[in-house]
Amino acid sequence: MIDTSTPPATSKTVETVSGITVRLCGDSGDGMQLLGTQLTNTSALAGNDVATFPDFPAEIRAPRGTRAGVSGFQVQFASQEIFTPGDTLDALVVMNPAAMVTNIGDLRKGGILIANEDGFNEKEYKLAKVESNPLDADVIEQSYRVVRVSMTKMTRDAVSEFGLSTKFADRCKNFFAMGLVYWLFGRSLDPTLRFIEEKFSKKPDIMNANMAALRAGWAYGETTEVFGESYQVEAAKLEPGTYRNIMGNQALAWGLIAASQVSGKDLFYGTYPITPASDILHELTKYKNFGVRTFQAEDEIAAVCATIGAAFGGTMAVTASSGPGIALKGEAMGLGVMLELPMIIVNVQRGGPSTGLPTKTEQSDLLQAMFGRNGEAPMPILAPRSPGDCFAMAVEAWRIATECMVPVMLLSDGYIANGSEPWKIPDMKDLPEIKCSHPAASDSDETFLPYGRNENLARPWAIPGTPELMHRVGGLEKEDGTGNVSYDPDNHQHMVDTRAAKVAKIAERIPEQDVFGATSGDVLVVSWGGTYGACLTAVAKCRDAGHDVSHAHIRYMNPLPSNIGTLLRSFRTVLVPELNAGQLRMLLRAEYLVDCVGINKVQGKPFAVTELVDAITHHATTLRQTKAG
Amino acid sequence: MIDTSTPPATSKTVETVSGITVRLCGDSGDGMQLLGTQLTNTSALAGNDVATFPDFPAEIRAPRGTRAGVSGFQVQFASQEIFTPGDTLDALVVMNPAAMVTNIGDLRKGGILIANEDGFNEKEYKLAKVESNPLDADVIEQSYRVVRVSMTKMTRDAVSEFGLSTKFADRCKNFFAMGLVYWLFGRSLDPTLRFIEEKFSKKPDIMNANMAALRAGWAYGETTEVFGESYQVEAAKLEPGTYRNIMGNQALAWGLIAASQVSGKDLFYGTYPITPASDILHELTKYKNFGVRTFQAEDEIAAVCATIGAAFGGTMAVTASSGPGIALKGEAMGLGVMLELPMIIVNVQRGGPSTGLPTKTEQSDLLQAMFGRNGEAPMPILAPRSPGDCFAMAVEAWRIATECMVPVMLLSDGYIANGSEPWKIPDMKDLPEIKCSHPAASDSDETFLPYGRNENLARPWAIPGTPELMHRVGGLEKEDGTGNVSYDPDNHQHMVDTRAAKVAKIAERIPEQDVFGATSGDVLVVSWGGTYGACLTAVAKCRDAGHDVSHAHIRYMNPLPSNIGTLLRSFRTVLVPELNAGQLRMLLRAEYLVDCVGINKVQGKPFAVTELVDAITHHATTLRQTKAG
Amino acid sequence: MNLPVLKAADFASDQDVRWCPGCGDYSILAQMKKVLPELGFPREKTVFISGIGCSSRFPYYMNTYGMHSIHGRAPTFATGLKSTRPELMVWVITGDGDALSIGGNHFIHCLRRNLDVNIVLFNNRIYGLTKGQYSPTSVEGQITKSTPMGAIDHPLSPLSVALAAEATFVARSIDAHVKHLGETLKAAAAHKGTSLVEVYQNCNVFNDGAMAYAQERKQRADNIVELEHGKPLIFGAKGEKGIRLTGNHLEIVNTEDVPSDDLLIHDAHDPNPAIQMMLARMRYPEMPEPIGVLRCVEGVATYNDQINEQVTAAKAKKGEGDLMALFNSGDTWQVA
Amino acid sequence: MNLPVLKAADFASDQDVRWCPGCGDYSILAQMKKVLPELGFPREKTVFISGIGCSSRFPYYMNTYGMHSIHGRAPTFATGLKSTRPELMVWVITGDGDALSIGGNHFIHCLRRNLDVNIVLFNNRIYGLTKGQYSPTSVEGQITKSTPMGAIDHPLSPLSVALAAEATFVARSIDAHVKHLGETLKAAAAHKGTSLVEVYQNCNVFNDGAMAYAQERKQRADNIVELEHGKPLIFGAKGEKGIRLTGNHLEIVNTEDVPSDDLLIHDAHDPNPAIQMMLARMRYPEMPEPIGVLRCVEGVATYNDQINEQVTAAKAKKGEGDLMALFNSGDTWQVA
Ligand SMILES: Cc1ncc(C[n+]2csc(CCOP(=O)(O)OP(=O)(O)O)c2C)c(N)n1
Ligand SMILES: Cc1ncc(C[n+]2csc(CCOP(=O)(O)OP(=O)(O)O)c2C)c(N)n1
Ligand code: SF4
Ligand code: SF4
Ligand SMILES: [Mg+2]
Ligand SMILES: [Mg+2]
Repeated sequence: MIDTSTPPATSKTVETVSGITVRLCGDSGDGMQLLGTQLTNTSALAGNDVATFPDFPAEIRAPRGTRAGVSGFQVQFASQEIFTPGDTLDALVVMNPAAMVTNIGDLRKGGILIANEDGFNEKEYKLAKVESNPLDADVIEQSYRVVRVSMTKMTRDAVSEFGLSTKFADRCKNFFAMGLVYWLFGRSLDPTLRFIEEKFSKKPDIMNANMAALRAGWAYGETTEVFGESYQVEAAKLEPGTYRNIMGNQALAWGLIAASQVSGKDLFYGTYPITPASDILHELTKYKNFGVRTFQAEDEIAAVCATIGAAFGGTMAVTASSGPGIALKGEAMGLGVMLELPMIIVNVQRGGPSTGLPTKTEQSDLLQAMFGRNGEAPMPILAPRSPGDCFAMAVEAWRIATECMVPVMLLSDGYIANGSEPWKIPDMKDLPEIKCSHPAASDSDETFLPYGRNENLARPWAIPGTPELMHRVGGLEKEDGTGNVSYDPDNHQHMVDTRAAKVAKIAERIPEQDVFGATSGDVLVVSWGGTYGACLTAVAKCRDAGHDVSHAHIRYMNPLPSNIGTLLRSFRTVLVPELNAGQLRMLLRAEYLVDCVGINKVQGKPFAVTELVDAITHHATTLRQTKAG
Repeated sequence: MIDTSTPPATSKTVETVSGITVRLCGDSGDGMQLLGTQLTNTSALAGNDVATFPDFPAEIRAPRGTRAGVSGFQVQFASQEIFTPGDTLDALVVMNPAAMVTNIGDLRKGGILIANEDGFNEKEYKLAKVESNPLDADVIEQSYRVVRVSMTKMTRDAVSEFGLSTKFADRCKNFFAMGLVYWLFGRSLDPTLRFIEEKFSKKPDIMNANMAALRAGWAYGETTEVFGESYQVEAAKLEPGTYRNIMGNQALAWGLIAASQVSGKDLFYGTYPITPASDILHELTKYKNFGVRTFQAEDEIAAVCATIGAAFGGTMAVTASSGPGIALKGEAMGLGVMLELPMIIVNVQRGGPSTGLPTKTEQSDLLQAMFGRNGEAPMPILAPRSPGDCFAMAVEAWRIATECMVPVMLLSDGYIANGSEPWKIPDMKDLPEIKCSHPAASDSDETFLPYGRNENLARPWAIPGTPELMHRVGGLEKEDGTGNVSYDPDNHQHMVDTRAAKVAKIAERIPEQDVFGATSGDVLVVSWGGTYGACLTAVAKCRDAGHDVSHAHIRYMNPLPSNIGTLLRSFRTVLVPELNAGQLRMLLRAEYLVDCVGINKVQGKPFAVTELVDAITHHATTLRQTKAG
Repeated sequence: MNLPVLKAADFASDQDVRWCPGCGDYSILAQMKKVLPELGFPREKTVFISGIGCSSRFPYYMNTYGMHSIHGRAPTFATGLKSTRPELMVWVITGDGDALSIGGNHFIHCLRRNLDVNIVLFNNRIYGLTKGQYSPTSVEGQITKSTPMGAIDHPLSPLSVALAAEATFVARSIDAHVKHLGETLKAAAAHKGTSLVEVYQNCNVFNDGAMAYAQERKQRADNIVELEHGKPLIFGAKGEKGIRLTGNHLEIVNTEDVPSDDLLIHDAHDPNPAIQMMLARMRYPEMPEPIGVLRCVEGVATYNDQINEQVTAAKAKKGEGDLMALFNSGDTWQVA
Repeated sequence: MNLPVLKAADFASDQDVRWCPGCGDYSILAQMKKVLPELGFPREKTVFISGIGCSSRFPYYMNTYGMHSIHGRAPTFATGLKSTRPELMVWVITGDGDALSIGGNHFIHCLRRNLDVNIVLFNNRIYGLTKGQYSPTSVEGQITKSTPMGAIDHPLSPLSVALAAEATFVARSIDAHVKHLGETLKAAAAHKGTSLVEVYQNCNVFNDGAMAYAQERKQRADNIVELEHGKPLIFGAKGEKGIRLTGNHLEIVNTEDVPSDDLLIHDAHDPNPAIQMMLARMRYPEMPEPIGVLRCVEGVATYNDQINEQVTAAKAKKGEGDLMALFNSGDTWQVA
């Protein structure tokens, strides 16, 4: 842990603002993701609340200089609690024309546009498919505070003493840009200097050059007359505790490890790489000393089946994928339901259908999670609402899986998986207790019933190696109690009912749905998954504007919390914003017969707060008019 | 075609009845399925309406003599139109104790129980897990007309002259039983004699023995004093035309061939064997001279992908499976949606989840058909309502697939797949016209747009081999018009909307929902798939009993016919009987916000008419009381 | 510790066996029940995992732990189980369709990983459970329900494919040769790494006699050659025929005509699979088909050992994982 | 008919090529565009089908018909297409993960069926598109994003697996050896039956130089041996080394020390794959790795020919199918 550092003193005026949204864009090779991550960490360390949105091309190295090759990273840091990376930008940094033309639309009127002037030349215009220098357009000068900086040249100068080739010298220019941004927003250089030191410790020339570039960028801000003032964002008043910045996939991985530790189980993670789930594998495989075994299978089917095999053996077993891979797991998930073994299936959703938009976010796999299996095969489904919440929901998934002996589906999405936020480090003793018990041979005198049930309708988790409890499981319908294969009609009905009841009963073991705002009134906004931040912020804004709007964000998708029906019926209008064509809406309508209205967007992008504010306001206003009229 | 034959004259009294339900049960090796099929055909040839329900063990040869090894075949034949194989039995033929104890429950009070006495001995009691001869129980004698026949012995006598070994002689006893049944119900021996002649033409001894056994059975009925009278069922008044008996899977296969012929296309059928879909493969592969190519793939994924490959090449392409195999096809079906190519995916549903009850029927894959893919991947879904209707719906599926350039799902089930009914042979010119056209290079001067659209929102089916129309398709989101890969947010929204609209628009190209009974009133029964017969019969009975009940049987599951909403809202109660936990009900509730009530049964068995009558009556009566009160 | 001495009957579960009378599966079941007690391994540490097919009902009949999984995937369940519970003895039971059609990929990957499990592949050259369609081992031209004009796929040899995947133990036996079968199963159990045993199994209902040449007492002497490590390849009722390696191929010779030194001496332990691959390709009627252990190479690392060794190594190097230390690693800050 | 003479540029589609600068895929694309015009086959009858991976973007860049399908399944789409449209020339483009990991089973089954398509397997021994996890061809111990302590799976050789599946055409080439690559692609196109061409392809981002021993001008003479049918196996910068078959294995000899007759003469047409299998198993650094055509056996029936011949035969025997006759076959009756 380090102290919240203070930036080097500036001699210019400092204006204090409550929050800043900035986007850094350049070519995929320009290191924008690194830059964004550093700015995020530094801001978090300064005590700001932060939220991020990385957005990069589908290609590994998309063609240089083209629009398709632009990589961007947006971060909002603020002195109050925030829940989204922001809609419109206060500042935009662009390294080349392609980055500028594809992003300028999001810069607010009067916002700061910082451009690497050296990246604007004929060759680049051609690559970006623009006729001439877009910076020169009158409308640009008139709408924004344009700052042209000769970054490449100044970086070369700054690093000349280290004798790097031009190619390597030019690679330092992202640190120059970073230094300038740091100056502008009063960020400390220390965390990034330390980062550079660690990362390049084996290449001292490059280390020194990057440090010099960073400092040069800062110095440029301090020196040049272009900037009259810099901005400062004070620390946010977050709940007391120790914080760190965390990404969604990382939090999910850590949550799994934490669950394995509190339940006294080793963790088996069987998976097949797929965007945007692969980083969970990359993260988990680092922690073999926690008893984590990762298995990169030959395909998704092998991955989920190995997971079932490990669960049969008594291990905490998890598999993960994204939409197309989850589709392949459907048959085996049905077996998991039949075997009544605990395990977790993670879906980090991406744009669909088919291969779709693999690097973009979407919430369109909820119905697949509910129904993507043959026969009546119900499964509990949880959905984290933010990067940090992935931790909590991973633990929760394992709690439910073991308490009820059932495979649990965890629905994350690309937006929260790759996004990050400050995360209050939990105390181990605050984590829920997860008791896993396995019957022993001597537990009872009676014949062992592998499909006997407890009050949760859970069967015993008897594992190979236990004398006398030998039994066989399988995908054919089984007789309740004995677990023998049974074609008996009444037993089948009973088992279908029991598997459904077991999942339905979970509603008793999860919290009631909480609401932001009043629990009855004009408008209820019901959301789930990664849209939490945007919906909450939008509802808050609408409430500030005097509308009677509340917000319920569901994290337990199946079964739904037991008070949802009452809640829905307590509002005159229920709005369901989703990044799909209306999947939760359909479930709510079917279950509660409430005429929920969808706000739907399927563009591979998260909601902008303003979009939601507009939609909610529209409905709230219409209602008020109806009431008045 | 043959004339409706008359049975050999009997000298006993003949009572005319309107219909008979009989079940033949014995050991799997006893040839009950053959016997049932013969009785069905003979009855159909006699002009009766017939409906059948074969029910056999999951094992290839289940252990002899055990309850699990019992194989049964139920047939109802009647002089009026019937839609189910009947609920309770008028007659039950049992070859051994296991068959008796597992089936006696369905015999109506006073019904005829014919038992092969020679199959009742100590060894068989043990195998059947009964203490003593179940025929001897008082309750049996009191409840039924028990006829004990020494079938094995009499068969041996009848065939002795042909010098068969005892083993082969005993195999003839099912024909003896058949002869007796034929006598009892006034059936002609001719069709079965002819069948024996053809089937055993190469083994004259066996042929003669079987014929002798059949005749001996008939003679026994005529001679023995046990039977005072025989029964006769007159020809039913069906629509005029030429009829044949047809099984569901056979009708489906023939429908596919017919569709391929009327659309001028060869048929490619890519599949992997699975119960109860395999018989479609077995049937189709016989018709290579119709240009049918069957491909038994290495798995279901290969099967559906080969189907997509064939569709890309311009062939009529079809794949089929049952639940677990359909689960495996989910990912590729999503690609099919993205490629917008015409093809048919058949699911012959069986008991689930997982391997479930592979030889039993169920309707539990409707939601899988709707949502078992990642992302927003809508697909039209059709469901035949009876064995013969499989023909019509197969043709219909291909019509919609080609008109709208979309993969179509056809949901059959084990009950109609293996069931049979008289089928009026259609005239080729009554089949819908299906025009498949492929653009040619010269069609237009403009650049070819592989994702350009017509009024159905269908794109052109340009096929490899066509000069100048070269284009690439794939699973990444594509730009409308050009079909190029596109990550553009607005285009993605547009394409998701377009794919949905294309399916929704199909509602314009399908008939409105028809109703049996009034189009508004107290109770509407809404059903789909193989429950048609039971639901229709039950509604008819309730109407006869004076209840205000109507019936709408849906064959177009997605999109639903455009008048469904109005219809649902025109009744005070909507009942949805399904062999699942309420899948159509959920779709209707979500779409129309009508509080549909489910009548659900998940027992691997079809509905009994009485069950439905009871449930409907209950609701109708409650309603009347409410109205009155 | 003195383990109780078990008998074959102790390995029988309480479930009725439901194969067709006369099916070759019975004999394999009987041998398994006979062999397991001889291994002296605790029943409760023994697990049978199968896919789907007639053969795959096997686990239900064994009084051990068992899983009747889904079609083609048995090796993958075994991978998860054995990787996390390496002390268990895991058997994979599969059929020719299960292992080579839908499950072909898992089969290869299990072998290349050298997961320490024993795969018993019941090869009846047909799909039994689904009532008689051809399988990847059906012969060309075979008439089945799905190939009324004859199968047109060239058949796969499970042994060849296994060897190409660098399998460390590859063997073949026959349902009817009960003694040989028992010995082969024992050898498979003794091997560390994936053991593949292909068993010719008669499906008397849908493919009766397809391998009669190898099963029937009268014919088999001429049509199969029994491999024994270190012994020359000799067959025929009176040992009158032998196999010789000539250049790049194997040929049948008359043992009277050639010196016994000239005969091919079977080397199951040779890490170079060249000859073993030639043996795997010997097919009736041109050549006798080999039974016995084609290849048994010890000392190759197993997947389960290695995955667990990495955990041990990581713990040794970094110490047991400490959650709070992990959470607090890197940059953190305090809010008061 | 006089076909217009096409040039490489005619085979370029209008899409921007989006591989990383320096990726080996560019060179394979260039060779394909160069070779296709030489085949003189109509563009519109040429189809490229790929799975998913960096390599699988290939079809977008060819101005022919194309399908970028789903991961691992390309051969199955090709099966449906080629079985129904045998007159098309179908190329399957795949990667090491696509073909051997998720797609391993389809790969084998395509080969065993001898479907007349050409499979080009871009082997960079890594998952490129998903950013650097190990693949089934990654070497043991390889450190990747998913194997920080080293890969523990034993790698698969696509050539061995193909030969075990009785492939009729098996070859290998290298992205950087443009001429050799072009020739090999041409040979593949000329073969009737499934042609497999493995191409060593450098992924300069995630596995740079993994096959430098075979790609780099300086090293390659010692590390690869170029196979030519009927020619002895000689390699080394000055042809100073050769390969000899001794008993059951191949060994490196000094060409000066042994008579050239003793060297192994490559026989790509030998239906017996024994030696070809030995060649496929030669691995760096112990042995030079073979490039060129390991096996090319003509005259084996193809799946597409046979499936279509059965249709022709059925029509010849039963006449063109008559629907009304079919409907009216068997027992029917009349209702008036
Ligand atoms: C996903 C899936 N596809 C298909 C089936 C149907 N099926 C069950 S077993 C089987 C093949 C059986 O053949 P084999 O593996 O040779 O076993 P055998 O019955 O001959 O012992 C098939 C196709 C299934 N159960 N699941
Ligand atoms: C069903 C499914 N699983 C996983 C993925 C993710 N994925 C795409 S390509 C790929 C592997 C690529 O490796 P390779 O085939 O070697 O191709 P390369 O990129 O190296 O050319 C994976 C795992 C996917 N698209 N679909
Ligand atoms: S069908 Fe064949 S393999 Fe299956 S149980 Fe019967 S005889 Fe055995
Ligand atoms: S990631 Fe590797 S294989 Fe993929 S395009 Fe880049 S260099 Fe080529
Ligand atoms: Mg088999
Ligand atoms: Mg690769």
